[in-house]
Amino acid sequence: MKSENNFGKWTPLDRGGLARRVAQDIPEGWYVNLGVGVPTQVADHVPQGREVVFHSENGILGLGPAPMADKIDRWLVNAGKQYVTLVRGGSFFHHADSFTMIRGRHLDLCVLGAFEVAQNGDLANWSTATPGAAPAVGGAMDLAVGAKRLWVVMDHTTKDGRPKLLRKCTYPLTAPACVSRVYTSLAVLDVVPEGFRVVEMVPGLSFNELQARTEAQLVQGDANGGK
Amino acid sequence: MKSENNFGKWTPLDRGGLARRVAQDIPEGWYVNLGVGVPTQVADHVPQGREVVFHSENGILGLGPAPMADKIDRWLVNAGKQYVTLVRGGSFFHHADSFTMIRGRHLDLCVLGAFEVAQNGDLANWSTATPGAAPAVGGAMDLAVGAKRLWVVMDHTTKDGRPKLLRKCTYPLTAPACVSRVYTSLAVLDVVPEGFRVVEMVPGLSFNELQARTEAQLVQGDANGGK
Amino acid sequence: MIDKFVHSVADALEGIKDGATILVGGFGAVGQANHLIDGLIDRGLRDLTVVANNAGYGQIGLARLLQLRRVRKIICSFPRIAGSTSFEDLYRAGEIELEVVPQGTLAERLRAAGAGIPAFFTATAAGTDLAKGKETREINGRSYVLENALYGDVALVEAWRADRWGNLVYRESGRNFNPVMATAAALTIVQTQHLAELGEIDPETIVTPGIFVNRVVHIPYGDPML
Amino acid sequence: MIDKFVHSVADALEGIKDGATILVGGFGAVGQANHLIDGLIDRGLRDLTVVANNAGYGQIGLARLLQLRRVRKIICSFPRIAGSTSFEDLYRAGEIELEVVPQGTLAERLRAAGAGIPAFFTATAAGTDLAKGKETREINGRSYVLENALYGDVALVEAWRADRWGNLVYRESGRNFNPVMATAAALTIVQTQHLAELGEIDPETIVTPGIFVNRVVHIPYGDPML
Repeated sequence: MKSENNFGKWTPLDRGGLARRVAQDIPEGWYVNLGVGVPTQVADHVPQGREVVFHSENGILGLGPAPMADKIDRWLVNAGKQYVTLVRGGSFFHHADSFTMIRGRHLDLCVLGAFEVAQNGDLANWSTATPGAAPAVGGAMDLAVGAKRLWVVMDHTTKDGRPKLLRKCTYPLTAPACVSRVYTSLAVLDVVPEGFRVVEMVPGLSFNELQARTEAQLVQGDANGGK
Repeated sequence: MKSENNFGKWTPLDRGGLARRVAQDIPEGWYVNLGVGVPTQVADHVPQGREVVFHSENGILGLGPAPMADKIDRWLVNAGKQYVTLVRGGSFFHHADSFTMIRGRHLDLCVLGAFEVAQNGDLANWSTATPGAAPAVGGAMDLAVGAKRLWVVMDHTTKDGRPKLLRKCTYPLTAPACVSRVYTSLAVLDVVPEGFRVVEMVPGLSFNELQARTEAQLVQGDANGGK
Repeated sequence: MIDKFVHSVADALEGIKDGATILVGGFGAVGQANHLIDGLIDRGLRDLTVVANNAGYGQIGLARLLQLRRVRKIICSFPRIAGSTSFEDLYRAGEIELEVVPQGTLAERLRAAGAGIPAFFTATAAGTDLAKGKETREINGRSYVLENALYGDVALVEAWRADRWGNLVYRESGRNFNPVMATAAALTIVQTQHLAELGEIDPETIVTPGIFVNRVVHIPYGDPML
Repeated sequence: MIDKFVHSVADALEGIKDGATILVGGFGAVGQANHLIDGLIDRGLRDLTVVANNAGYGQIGLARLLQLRRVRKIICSFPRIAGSTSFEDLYRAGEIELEVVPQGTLAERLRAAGAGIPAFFTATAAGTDLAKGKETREINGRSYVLENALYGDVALVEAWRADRWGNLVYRESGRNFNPVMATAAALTIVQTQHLAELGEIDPETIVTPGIFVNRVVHIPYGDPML
């Protein structure tokens, strides 16, 4: 989908494109936990032959792709309760051991979706604080504080155009100062002391256009025009 | 060995006799950890056909008797580093899981040796505070606080005749108020609020003779003459 | 002879009382002892506190227990119910109490109960709404929350195979909370798909040694259907 | 391709520095990675802090490392050495520092380090000399001691079988502290008796998943000889 604006034409990444972009940056040998939604799709885009080991909160290392419909194993689901497979070298363990891996900083990376990310790395992805709705946190808070690196994947703005990269989160926090990198439909940004450093933008998009869609302070990065 | 005294003749239990006496009181189905020395011998005296499951700190449930010399498995030692066997139904696990069983009150019984036991149940069995000697505690403190019941097996007095059942321990404590029952070479005694209640004495021994060899306060129990 | 097998779900649940705290294993629909949960319903138990990762699925097991208003309070990480509005309805009507606990903290609080650790510090939830009212402490420059052990009166566990000593193995992602909960309750009750002779399960591969298990009932129900 | 196998003990120990804290698995003579310990000696390392249940046996491995005065401090539950006076001699001469930790607290402090728990309460040692100087707290009427996580720079682990991802199984009582220490160090190094192809070890029976392992060296030495 092409988006128009006052300065030119550019194409935001769709969900598959976003997942593919993240997958590129995961090196061989990393142990990675993927949140539900777009993060889960990242596994499908790791280049063939690159060994990355995927972890699931419910006691699995070595998650493989979804099975064919006639090969479903009803005892094998991921944290999103979808049917999955186990790769050669995978293992099963119980929940306390699974969160030992998470909380004990053994995962190289966790990739999560988010409602909001603040420029100090604060993450809000578990509650919109809707009155009357039951809160539900799952493993998000453990993953946010536990993984060696936390990357967020999300649209750059909400569906109605409000920024999701903020000076300060408005929703309840999942964890303070935990995000190291954000992949949005428009850009790749690192959390640095000055704000979000722009590592990469979709072709045709300018720094100023990106800033216009971002409440947080952006700083220009080396990879995209230098400072 | 018969011991003489001013009132009559009686025979203290030897090590084997003590181990046999303790074994009688362990019901089927209990999970039991045995300390080094006489406690270890208790396992050999459980009546045939009575299933008692023995635990070892180094990650074993279902310890069996010592192997024949030509059947030794060098990978299978107990907490005293002696070669043992594993019974049908036994299992192996790591040290943190092993002490989950201990600390988490899953053992029905622990049987330990002791230097001293005080009448409030204080146990001293890990250190004689000898100047210059390196302290060594092993699993004693964990066992003392963790097992559902702690029984002590020991001679009634030291080799030079000093009492080991005291009003207050003189050696460093293993744990306060942890012992529930003591099996000595002369008697079986329960820890009760008033002192040690005498449950049983070796034949021919009188309550007064026992008290004469005991610093702690004894109280007569139902099983041996009543109050 | 030690024999922890009982002949029926009713025998397995003997002695459980109204008001009990029940730990229920399972993650999603996998590894949840639904027959034992149905047994709680048949036993007429009320006023229960349930500890589980989720608040049930569909119209069976835990979801049904909730619908029948047998649960006073649920402690879980993710209470949403797929294909059923029973939890949300009760919650909005103020008819059920909810304690939301991060999934890893839930697992660790249960593990702590089993391991004789009354309380521990964790970074999880520090600086968030879920730490409100809890003791916090800075350790080596990082903020931690003090969490308490979570004990059960009863644990309902689903195993793949069990022997008469209560030694258990699980199947794939059916393991999840089951071995942890087995350690954390005063009375641990197992429904197992398969039976094993004593000694048949390799001692190196036993996941839950029998010391943690009180009763086992054989329920060869097949695969989870949700 | 992930391949954690290295070709020699020297390669396995690459990068370890003087002053490091080394976690050494094993209980008695069983399950202790003696070839890796010998490698520490060959590497000339000094000023080490060693965490192990015992202070070594006979004249090999850990006992020899001590005799050669490479160890500044030992943290263990039971430092006595059978058939060797090296530890006692050093201790009496004030040439080694000793921290005695109850065996279960040692295991739990290591487990805490691996699990991201900086500190926990335990009843073990409460009211004894080993609690002196430590924070204590009454919880539900019982006295507890606050214990800190015990982290290693390096863990030396002995396994029975390993694959190229570092998935491990152990043999009988050789398991002991090894799986716990594997989780608690920044660099976990394994000596294994046997090799397995990836996928050859049943995923239900893996004790240490490869995530905890950095390097594996194949040392088919046979049975422990003490």
